[in-house]
Amino acid sequence: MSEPITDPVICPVCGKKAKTGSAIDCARHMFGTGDKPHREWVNAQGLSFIDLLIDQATTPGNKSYQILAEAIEKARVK
Amino acid sequence: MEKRLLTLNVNGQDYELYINPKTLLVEAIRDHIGLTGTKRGCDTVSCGACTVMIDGMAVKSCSVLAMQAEGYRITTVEGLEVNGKLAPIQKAFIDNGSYQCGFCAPGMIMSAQALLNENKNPTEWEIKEGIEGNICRCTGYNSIVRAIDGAAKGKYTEAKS
Amino acid sequence: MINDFNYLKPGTLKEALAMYAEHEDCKVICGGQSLLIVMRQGMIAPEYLLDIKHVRELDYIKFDAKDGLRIGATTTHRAIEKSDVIKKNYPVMVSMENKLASIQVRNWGTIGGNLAHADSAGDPGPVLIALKANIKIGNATGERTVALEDFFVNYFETVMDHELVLEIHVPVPEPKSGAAYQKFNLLESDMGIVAASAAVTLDGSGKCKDVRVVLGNAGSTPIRVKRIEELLIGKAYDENLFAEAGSMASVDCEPVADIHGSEEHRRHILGVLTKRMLKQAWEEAKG
Amino acid sequence: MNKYTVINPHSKFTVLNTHVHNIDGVAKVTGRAEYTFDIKLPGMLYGKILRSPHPHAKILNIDYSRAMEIPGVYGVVTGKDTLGIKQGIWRRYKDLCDEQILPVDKVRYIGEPVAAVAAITEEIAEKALDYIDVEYEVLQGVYEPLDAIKKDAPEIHEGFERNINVTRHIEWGEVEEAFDEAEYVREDWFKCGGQAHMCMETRAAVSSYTPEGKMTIYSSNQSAYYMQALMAGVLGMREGDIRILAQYVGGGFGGKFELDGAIFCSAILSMKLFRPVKIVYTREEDFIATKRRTPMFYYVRTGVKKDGTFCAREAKVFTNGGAYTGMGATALYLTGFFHSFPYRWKGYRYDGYRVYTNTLPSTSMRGFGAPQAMWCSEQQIEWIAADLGLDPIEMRRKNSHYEGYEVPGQATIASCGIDQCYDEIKQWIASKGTLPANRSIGISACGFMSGGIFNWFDTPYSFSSAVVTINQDGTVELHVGAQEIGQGSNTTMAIICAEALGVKVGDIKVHSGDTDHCPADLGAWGSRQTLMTGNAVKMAAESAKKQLLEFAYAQSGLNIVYDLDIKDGWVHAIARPERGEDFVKLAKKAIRGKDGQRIIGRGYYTPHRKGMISPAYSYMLQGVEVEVDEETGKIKLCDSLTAHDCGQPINHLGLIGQLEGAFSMAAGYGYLEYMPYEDGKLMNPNLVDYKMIRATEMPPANIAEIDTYEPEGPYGAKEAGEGLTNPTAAAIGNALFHRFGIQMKECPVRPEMILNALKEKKEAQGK
Repeated sequence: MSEPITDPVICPVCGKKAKTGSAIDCARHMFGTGDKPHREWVNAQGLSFIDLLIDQATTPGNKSYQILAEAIEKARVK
Repeated sequence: MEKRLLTLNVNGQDYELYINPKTLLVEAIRDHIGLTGTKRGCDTVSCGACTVMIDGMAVKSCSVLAMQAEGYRITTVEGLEVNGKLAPIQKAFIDNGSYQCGFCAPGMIMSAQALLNENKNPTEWEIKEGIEGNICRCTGYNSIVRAIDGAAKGKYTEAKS
Repeated sequence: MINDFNYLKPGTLKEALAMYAEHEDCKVICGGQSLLIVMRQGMIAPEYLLDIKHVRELDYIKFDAKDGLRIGATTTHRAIEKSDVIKKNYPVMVSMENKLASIQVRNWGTIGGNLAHADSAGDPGPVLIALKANIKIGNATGERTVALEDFFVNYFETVMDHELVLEIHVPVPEPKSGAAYQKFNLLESDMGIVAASAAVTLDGSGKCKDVRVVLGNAGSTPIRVKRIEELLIGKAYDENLFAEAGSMASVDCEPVADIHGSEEHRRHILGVLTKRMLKQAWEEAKG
Repeated sequence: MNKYTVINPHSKFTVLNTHVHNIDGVAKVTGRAEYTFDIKLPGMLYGKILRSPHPHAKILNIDYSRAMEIPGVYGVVTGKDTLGIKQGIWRRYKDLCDEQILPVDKVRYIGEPVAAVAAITEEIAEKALDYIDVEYEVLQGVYEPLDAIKKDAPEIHEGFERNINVTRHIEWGEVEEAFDEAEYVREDWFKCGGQAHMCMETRAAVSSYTPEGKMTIYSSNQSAYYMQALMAGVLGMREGDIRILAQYVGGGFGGKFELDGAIFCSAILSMKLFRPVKIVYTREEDFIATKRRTPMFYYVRTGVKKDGTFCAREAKVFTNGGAYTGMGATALYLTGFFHSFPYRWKGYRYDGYRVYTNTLPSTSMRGFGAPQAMWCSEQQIEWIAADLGLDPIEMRRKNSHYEGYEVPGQATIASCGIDQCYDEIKQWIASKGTLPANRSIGISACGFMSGGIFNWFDTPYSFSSAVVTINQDGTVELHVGAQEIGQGSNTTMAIICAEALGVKVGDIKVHSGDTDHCPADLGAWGSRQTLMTGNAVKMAAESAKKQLLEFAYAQSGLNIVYDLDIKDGWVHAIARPERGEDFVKLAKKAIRGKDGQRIIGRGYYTPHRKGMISPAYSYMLQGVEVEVDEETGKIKLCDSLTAHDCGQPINHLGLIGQLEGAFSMAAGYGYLEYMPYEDGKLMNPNLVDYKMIRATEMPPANIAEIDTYEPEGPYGAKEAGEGLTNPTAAAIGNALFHRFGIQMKECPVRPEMILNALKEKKEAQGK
């Protein structure tokens, strides 16, 4: 199991706290919401929201969520 | 096109109608005579919701011109009940839960009654064949088969005192 | 919606023929079980509709041990199915009729109407052709009899030239004859996706004296597979031969693909049915 | 014929838990029941709808002047006569409200309404359609989700990139870690077909708008309140000014609780013409223009240990959403959740994508995404058991839910009878002995919800409400918003009310299907009414009963330690049942004591703190015996047994009917009901080419009912009747695998597919 999170990640777009507070949960939230502001934020990180989404759906595993989670972490550090 | 006068005998009553000859029997029964118990569920003689009895035989009333039914005895679901007393097949349907939404029930009951008219002791398979022309989307048919079987065995016939 | 038409209701055959002669754009209705559907779809919109359902002269089933079976055109499917004389002499017709459609349709629909409609998926065609039936047709100027095999011309088209179906004649089966029919469908009394009928007559030694295989919904008309006749006549019971006959049937047909099966699938099933029906008819012929 | 057994039956009830005839029986078997289809109002006009022949096109112009010249034509409406509001049932999410029933500028599927005519006869209205000239600019269409997500695919709705309509993600546990623990991983792709609801009564409505600004609508629907609220939205009216009536409804099955062309167009016509307007769909219209079960593509990866312990599962799903959202968004969620059922997964991940295409919109249908989920899940589990050489029943059993299990973050299972289901099915299979060579048995497990707890409809009302009124003669009026659609809702509610009040079913008159007189209720979908409305009815009846008992106490002079109760119309002290009073006499006195006011009890129910999905879950395991003709590929169903846990059965007669009926629809989905499309056009929109189970195809549907007690349900009851649509297709698939060794990836399974699979198997063996 993952470590307990002391500094929960909040969504950089809408400020929603992810369920467990992890960046990957935040990424799930962003994909799940998928509205214009969230999509635009992802695209602004140099990623393609829609390509990540389609990759997530057409390849086994969880790669797209991980990529987005990394981007969220990176944006937090900034 | 020339409108035609015809007399239809429905449930023992003569009705005089003045109609376009293309009028289907089901339209005459529902729209002209006003007996709306008989339903319609398709346009391809597939579903059996419009089944009535013509001289005791099950026929789909959407597949017959009203003009063609002149001179026959037509029975609809409304004609089974006598003075508020339900026919055994109707009681059987209630007792076995053989309808749900009820939309197919009038046609189904007419098929069932017609089967019992000509076959007093139908086998399970004969019952199924007898109602094969009627679609029921709700019940899965087995409760209908049980009802017809029960009615055939006299379970719903009142003893004469 | 059905287009408007003028309705003609003759009381006798003579009247019917006269009325039919009088009106060119006239369609004949009997049971109407198929006709009213296509009229509702607007595919047929005649100016006159001639209703012969009540022409009682054409409602009969007669059997004579020499002449065979004669069925009037307005005889219902249900009457054929319930006829003792047909059950006894032509059992395949009863089993075919029994699965022709729902009981309601069989109660009102007629044999003449069915054949005149000339639906390639119709059940009586293949069976009656296998039984070497003839059909009597006619109009006010005269009557003629044609072999049912030659009656169907194309999808929904027959040799009739403004004529009515009057009678179906089925010869008396020779001794040691058997016939079988089966359609492939998904529901018990549904139309056939494809169908096959076989009639077999054996000689004294149990060899095939005569055989006919007729396929249903395998092309624009019922298809008689003559190669099978050449293959089997003179031969003894042999299931390998039936299989070979099945292969011939799958080749000698022209089925059309639709959502219920590809052409290849239909050919395959026709082969299987042919094989099975030959076996069944042969066994019946053995008695 | 059929065997019905109850395992662990309870006996403490008077009315409940017996065989009760449906209270609408006489009306339905005598032809008295009046459906929307039968309604005729004075001055009524008949409406017909002109539909798009194109799967994707811009509407440039509609000219109906020629139609107006036809004698008998009263009026025509187009999108321009509407407020142009994009509506949808997911009202909380504006993006998903994407459907104008009469579109203003663009059509997105063949059959979409474009204009509607009202005339003095149906025939004239139909003829007039030919005289409406519509100018289209035809656009490129796209029909399959995997094509629609491609970069160069045409855009169906503005702003929905790659045509992705909704996405859904469900996940619990550490999925990758759980896969790492697995010793065997299997991946499969599946395809699940659509299915038509095929209600015997097609969509129908009669709308009547009057000059004082009030609208009355008779409509064949599953939720009068939804219709009222949705119509208020699109017409710009207040809900209270719209009355929806639906006393008898000819079937629903998940297809009749969104707005359809019949209700919308009749209302718009009526508002324009101030005359009642009736629209009844033909069977063909019902097929091409009323939504359908959602077709799905499933990718499933499952990891297990060699001993059969389930570790992890991942599913990626694309659904063919068709042109609009409808209830499809919910189906997308539920398929993902029920794909995990009824098993425990350490790690579970689901990604669902609903994709717009230029086909008939897809939506909820009985089973609500779960039949598709089980088609994939239960077959793959069967194959895994075979791959590992394990007993498929025992493997399922050891991984199944149990009472008290928590689906991580999703649900807590308060009642679960699945373990006994395995015993029943095992026994049944054993009792069959050796089957003939052409027969095989397949099994499939599943679970289902008892109503959804989600509120995307955004209603401020309780999910269910009920009012019980006791009259001075002891008769009882029960008002519910629950919708009777044939499932027996009114009877179920009458039974619960009678049980709670201590009277007979015959004493109760049920009022439903009328928004003017019945309380709001979300209606008949998602298997919610028995539990939710049932709880509201029980609460209302208990409240009324309490008022009566208070009065009885006051006049009895009994020591307050005594408890009073009512059974069979006899109000009495429980400890001394002979001391009591007749219910009718008491009611009369109590009403006098209330200054003449009738006794009224109110009840309501909204689920709280019940997880993400549903307050309770039913469980079942089904075995189906299938005969296969290996030369033709034709299959026949020979026998079946369903072992089923719906908590406490309310009415056995109703339960049997629900389970048998669900079986027939589910079996149809497995091998008959096929909806092929070509360039966006449904190829079999009629009952000749769309095949359904008929009496001759229906096998015995035996039932072993496992009684459990669901604490959240009224008297311990939970879902029955919808869940059983889920297992059958997979059970048929498993039968084909079990004996014939073929793995069917696509449903419905048609003979040609079976033959091809048998051929492939033979070829593979030959190598």
